[in-house]
Amino acid sequence: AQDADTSADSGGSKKGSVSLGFVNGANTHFHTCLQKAVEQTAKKEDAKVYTANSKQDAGTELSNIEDMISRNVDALIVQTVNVDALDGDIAKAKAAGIPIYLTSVSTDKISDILGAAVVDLTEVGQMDADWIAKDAGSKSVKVGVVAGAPGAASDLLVGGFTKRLPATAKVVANQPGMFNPAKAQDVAENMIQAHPDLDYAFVANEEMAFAVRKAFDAAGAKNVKIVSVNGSEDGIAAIKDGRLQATVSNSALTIGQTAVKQSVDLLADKKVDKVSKVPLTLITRDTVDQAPQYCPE
Amino acid sequence: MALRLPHAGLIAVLVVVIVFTALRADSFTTSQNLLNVLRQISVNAVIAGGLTLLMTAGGMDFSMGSNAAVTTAVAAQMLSGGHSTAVTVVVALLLAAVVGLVNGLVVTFTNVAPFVATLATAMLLDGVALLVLNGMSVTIGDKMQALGNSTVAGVPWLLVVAALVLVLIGLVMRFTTFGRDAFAMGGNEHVARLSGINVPARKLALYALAGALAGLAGLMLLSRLGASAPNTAGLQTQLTAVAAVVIGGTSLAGGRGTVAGTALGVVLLGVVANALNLLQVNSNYQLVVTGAVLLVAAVINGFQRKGSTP
Amino acid sequence: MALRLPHAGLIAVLVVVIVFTALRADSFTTSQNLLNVLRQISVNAVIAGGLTLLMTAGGMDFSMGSNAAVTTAVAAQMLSGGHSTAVTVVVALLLAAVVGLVNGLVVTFTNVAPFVATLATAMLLDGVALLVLNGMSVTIGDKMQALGNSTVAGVPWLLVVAALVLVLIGLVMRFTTFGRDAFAMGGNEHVARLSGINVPARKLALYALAGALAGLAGLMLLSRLGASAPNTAGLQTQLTAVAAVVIGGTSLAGGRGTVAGTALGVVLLGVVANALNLLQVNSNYQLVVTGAVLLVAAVINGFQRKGSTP
Amino acid sequence: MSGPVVRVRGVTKTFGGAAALRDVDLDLHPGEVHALMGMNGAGKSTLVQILSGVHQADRGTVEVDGHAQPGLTVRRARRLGIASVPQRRELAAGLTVAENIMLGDLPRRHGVVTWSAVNSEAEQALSGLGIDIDVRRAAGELTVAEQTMVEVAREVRRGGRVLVLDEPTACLSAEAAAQIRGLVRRLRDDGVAVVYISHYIDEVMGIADRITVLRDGGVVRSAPAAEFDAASLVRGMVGRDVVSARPERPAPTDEPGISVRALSHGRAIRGFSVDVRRGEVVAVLGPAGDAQSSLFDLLSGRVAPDAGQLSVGGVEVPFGKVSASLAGGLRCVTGDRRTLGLVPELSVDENLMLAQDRLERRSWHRGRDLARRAAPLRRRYGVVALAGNPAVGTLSGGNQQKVLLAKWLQTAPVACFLEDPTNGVDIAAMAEIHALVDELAGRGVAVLLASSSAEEVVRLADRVVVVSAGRVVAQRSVAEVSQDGLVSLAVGGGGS
Ligand SMILES: Nc1ncnc2c1ncn2[C@@H]1O[C@H](COP(=O)(O)OP(=O)(O)OP(=O)(O)O)[C@@H](O)[C@H]1O
Ligand SMILES: Nc1ncnc2c1ncn2[C@@H]1O[C@H](COP(=O)(O)OP(=O)(O)OP(=O)(O)O)[C@@H](O)[C@H]1O
Ligand SMILES: [Mg+2]
Ligand SMILES: [Mg+2]
Repeated sequence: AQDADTSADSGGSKKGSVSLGFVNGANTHFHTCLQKAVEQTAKKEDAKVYTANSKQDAGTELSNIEDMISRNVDALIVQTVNVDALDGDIAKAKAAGIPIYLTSVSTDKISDILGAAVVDLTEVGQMDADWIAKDAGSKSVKVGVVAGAPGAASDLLVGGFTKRLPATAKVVANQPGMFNPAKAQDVAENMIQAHPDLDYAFVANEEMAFAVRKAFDAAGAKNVKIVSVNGSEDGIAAIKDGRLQATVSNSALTIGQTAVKQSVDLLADKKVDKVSKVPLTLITRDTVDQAPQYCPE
Repeated sequence: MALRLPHAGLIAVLVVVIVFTALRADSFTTSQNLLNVLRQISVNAVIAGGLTLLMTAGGMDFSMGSNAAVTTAVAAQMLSGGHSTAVTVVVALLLAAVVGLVNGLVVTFTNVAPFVATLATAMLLDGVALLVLNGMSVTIGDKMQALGNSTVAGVPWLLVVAALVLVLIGLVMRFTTFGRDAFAMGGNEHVARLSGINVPARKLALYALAGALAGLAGLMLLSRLGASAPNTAGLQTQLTAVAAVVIGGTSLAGGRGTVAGTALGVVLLGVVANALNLLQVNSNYQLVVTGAVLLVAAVINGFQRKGSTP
Repeated sequence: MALRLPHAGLIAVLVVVIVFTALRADSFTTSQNLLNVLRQISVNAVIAGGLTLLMTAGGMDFSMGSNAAVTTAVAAQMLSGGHSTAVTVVVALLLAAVVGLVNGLVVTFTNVAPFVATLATAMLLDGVALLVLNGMSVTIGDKMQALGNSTVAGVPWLLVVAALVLVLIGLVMRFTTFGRDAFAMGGNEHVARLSGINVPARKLALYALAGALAGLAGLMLLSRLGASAPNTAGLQTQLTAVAAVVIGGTSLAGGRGTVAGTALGVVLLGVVANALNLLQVNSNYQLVVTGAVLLVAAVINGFQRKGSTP
Repeated sequence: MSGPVVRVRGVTKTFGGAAALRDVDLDLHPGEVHALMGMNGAGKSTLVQILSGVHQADRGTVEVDGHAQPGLTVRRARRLGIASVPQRRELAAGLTVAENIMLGDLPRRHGVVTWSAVNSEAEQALSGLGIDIDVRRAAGELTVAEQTMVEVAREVRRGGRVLVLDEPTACLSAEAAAQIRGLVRRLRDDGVAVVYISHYIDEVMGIADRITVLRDGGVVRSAPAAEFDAASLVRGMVGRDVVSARPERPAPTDEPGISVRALSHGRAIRGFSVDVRRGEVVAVLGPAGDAQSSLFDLLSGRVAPDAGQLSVGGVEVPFGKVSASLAGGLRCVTGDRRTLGLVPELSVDENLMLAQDRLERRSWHRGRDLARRAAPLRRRYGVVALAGNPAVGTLSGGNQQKVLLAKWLQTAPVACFLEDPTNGVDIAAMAEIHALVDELAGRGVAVLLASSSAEEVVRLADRVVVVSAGRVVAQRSVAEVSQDGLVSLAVGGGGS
């Protein structure tokens, strides 16, 4: 096992326990839930956890990692701001002899990292597309997309979704909502205006999806079906009362739990897989009871 | 000078954008779409309106967007915690006014430039908003639904509120001593003081008013979204409002400003965003186009001004 | 005035933060951590340094962060496209200087306030950065690795570059006519012109220099991150730099500014961010604390200044 | 005498359609002081601004050494040896006096500014003119008089064959003004062509070799100074005779007006006391500048003094509060109208009514109503604008001064403090303002006057208090002293 005594200045950590650094990417609902999950699971696993937040800035992320290195944690869990900026992070940590565990995404060079809990964003998009394909049957339908902010996460999601749609479903509008509900609402209002005959809308997260629903309802387009991503408590409630029709659950709780447990196990040289795929569940009205818990209490 | 059409640059750019979009996108000129645009800009209009008055008086509040974020968060927590809408609205507006007042106290009784002080409070308030929400989103269900989504005689309530605020501010600036004092203070604070204007009191009132209007904007935003999420409003919102105000011809140094210009600035930004959506412009180009339009409008305005005052 | 320690407020706040953190977190005072802090602030220091000179001359460039974003994007594309590092660096710096020059042209030859013009170009450039990257991230592999991560005699290269830039700007401001002209222009542009200073040429040079320094900052950032992704740098970076500069005592109205103050401002912001991490302050509180520290430093600075000039 | 250095022919300049200069000719000869005279707004400043490249003429030519200079710019004019001290005092506020003097020409070695040389050369420039100002002081702290000195020193140091001085002696003390005139004579004897603008007839008659009189933008007459006498000069400028003689005023009452006791503030004012009865005009005489503007700051309530008491109309008025000073019926008119007097962006009418409306606690503001109330003031104080109700900043300096006086003196004061009330106004307006002060005293207002012009003091004051080193050293009834006596009293007071 890794020698825990090297973490000399991890004040408060019990002798023999593991210290983890968690570098979170932003302050959204998802990130908050993820952090809670990491903290709670670490407590259960008897690991000490330090946290930092990069506030959506790649430079801050690197700084946070440097700060974690200088406090000499045993391993780092990183919810990255940006997949491609990771290389620098990983190289840094590697040079300092501190392994990195990634959440949500992975990297090509698996050997450089401790492990990863991966959400396959392409597949998330595909699952939503599949639901539309099934729901629409052979009808030709019009679909609108409210994407996130420019960047890999949104591109993968939207790419997976649009490429998987059947030929009978046509994407008539695709605009960025910047992961910002207010912006998404404006976009949705304009979209329903330009395409009053819209049948479906794909929205890159649930916070935006609620705002989009409001915009559609206000424009009298109550029967546009909205599919989204997250599976948060509010999202499940919205599925129940019919505001959203489908969502793909990528539970922040599951990701956080997996990340901590696996990190601890891997540090202890237990024989576990380095990369674990976070289970994805399509939630519709019929399957709401199968929805995994999204956020820790 | 009297013959010159004020804000000609802005109006010219606005007309070009409107004509171009109307020709390319049929849906642009539908009354529904125009109402959409107007509803979308309502929140920004209220913030920009308050800022116009404050900046005319030589002040600056860079924290209005963040103040709105705090208000949104607090109101959402109160509503979801079961408080009545009336109580929530009153508490939220009071809180926002107090935040503004604190800004005013700092600016008036210390020697800190308003921009600096309120940039610091903007950061601080962004953090407070996160704390209030505890990093999560909070939904308010059907509450305040009417304000955010209903119409009166076909006009969205939000628009009615925003228009009322702008008209009131315009009247205050034109026809009241309070408004004229703002011009005098912005033009030359020493002279204002020597002329018997109670400058500190006026400043506090102006900052508190800006705060209250930021709070109102926050409530309007909340009623539209039906939820408060982390990073709603904040500095980004503020920058849009500042852009609208300065494009509208209000001086950063104070002493000059009109609500009409601000309204035009707000409308221009709203119309451009709407046009970019309707024209299906690639999202990567949207920022470029918005920036370019702002720049062109500013330059035309600038050339026009060059003629009159050196 | 001569006896008064300049920047006493800033230094006091800085000392308090340092002592407090050192007592509470052992790792703070390790040389590794201190070097980390200094490396982290290097990029910001270069932008803030350029801005100090420009603002002293009465200018403002709100687009430096966005200019850095464009530079980062262009350099990343060039490097990943197989161009040599030398060519890339030259092209990137030239491009950034040209962008700055364009800002300068707008500000000098139209009547647009610098803040307004460069706020618009900031948006525009943020969009351009997205276009250059085509919305994706671009990695540069091992290139420029040395600048971003290596050290010389134990000191990170980034820090060396930043320190050099700041010292040079400080010397220029104190000991060259170029620097003194900046003070004169900021103090009273009319007088500067009457004194035979070629004000337009000076302005263009200053804006181009600010642009080039933004470009340098962009390259430094790229070398640290090893990749350029959408939303790297941009307005957020700019706001941090502006905060550092104004906290350091440079006047928004021009005519007053010191590089030493700016350096202190940059260090304060860096130390506070580092301290908050090491002290394990909840991330929601971090913004609150940062804002509060800025505000306190500004207020203390302000009171101090109140004594000297009314 | 050789040919002219500068030859102006047929210059016309309009601003927004209104002509500020029409078809003006002007010749400047080396070794000659050429005075420009005219009423406020006659076009003097505009003419010299065309010479120094600030404005470009719409029509006409400017020749230097026989070469036409179309599109003359400031930099070009400077290179041609045309130096200019503009009417509006402007220094770069953040810089030191030394740097302001050396600006644009900082001594360097290997491209590095040598600070010791900057200071010593600036010191030389000042001491060469007999000016005693610490060159390390920040320019922002200087009084208007000191600023003028620094600007003159700067231009003189730069040298040049043409030196333009636009109202250099406005609001300078008699001593300082004499210094400036001495300097002008020296430069003239060195062969410099000096353009000298002033509203003081005696001063111009004493110094000018040639006088050009402007009226409404056109040249009325240009001739050697010897061919003018004071009366014809005034007639040329104004178009009629102007008499400003001391009228019979009712004797001052015994009621107390202003009473200042043991006022101390910094170095400028130390244990200063004065009593002015209602209906009396008392002039404070002494080194202008510091003490004078300090008095304004203290009496207006802008700044709290270190010590002292003030009562107005027998009622104690606390220091340090503008509202208290106003409520006590004290009205203070600044000598620095640009920074402390007017809001340049606001209209003439609004500036006129700015204080009055606040005193009356009006809450509503209507343009038409404002114009109706302002109209009689404009008429009474002779405020002339090119058109309508423009921003006050666009008026000529003299007209701005009238707006400033009207703003304060209409508000039925118990007592007032006037700092250089005729600063920069023309001879006709000066007479009008003097008449207004007479009337003010006649109405029983106590007037404390701080003027740098001895002529004005003799014309207006009943009593003179001479201040030196911040305290009162002598008191005289005006009847006892002549104008020259007054000057020597002021200067001599400084020595005792
Ligand atoms: N830039 C300008 N724009 C518009 N009008 C101007 C401008 N400069 C001068 N004027 C007008 O031209 C006229 C002449 O002004 P000028 O300053 O030359 O007068 P002056 O003789 O110097 O007066 P004073 O004795 O008050 O200094 C005035 O009516 C003034 O208002
Ligand atoms: N925008 C403007 N419109 C009309 N007149 C103007 C304008 N700007 C300046 N002027 C006039 O230009 C002339 C020259 O200005 P300058 O600053 O030299 O003198 P001034 O206003 O008399 O200065 P001061 O008030 O300090 O004595 C003045 O008559 C001034 O009123
Ligand atoms: Mg003049
Ligand atoms: Mg004048």
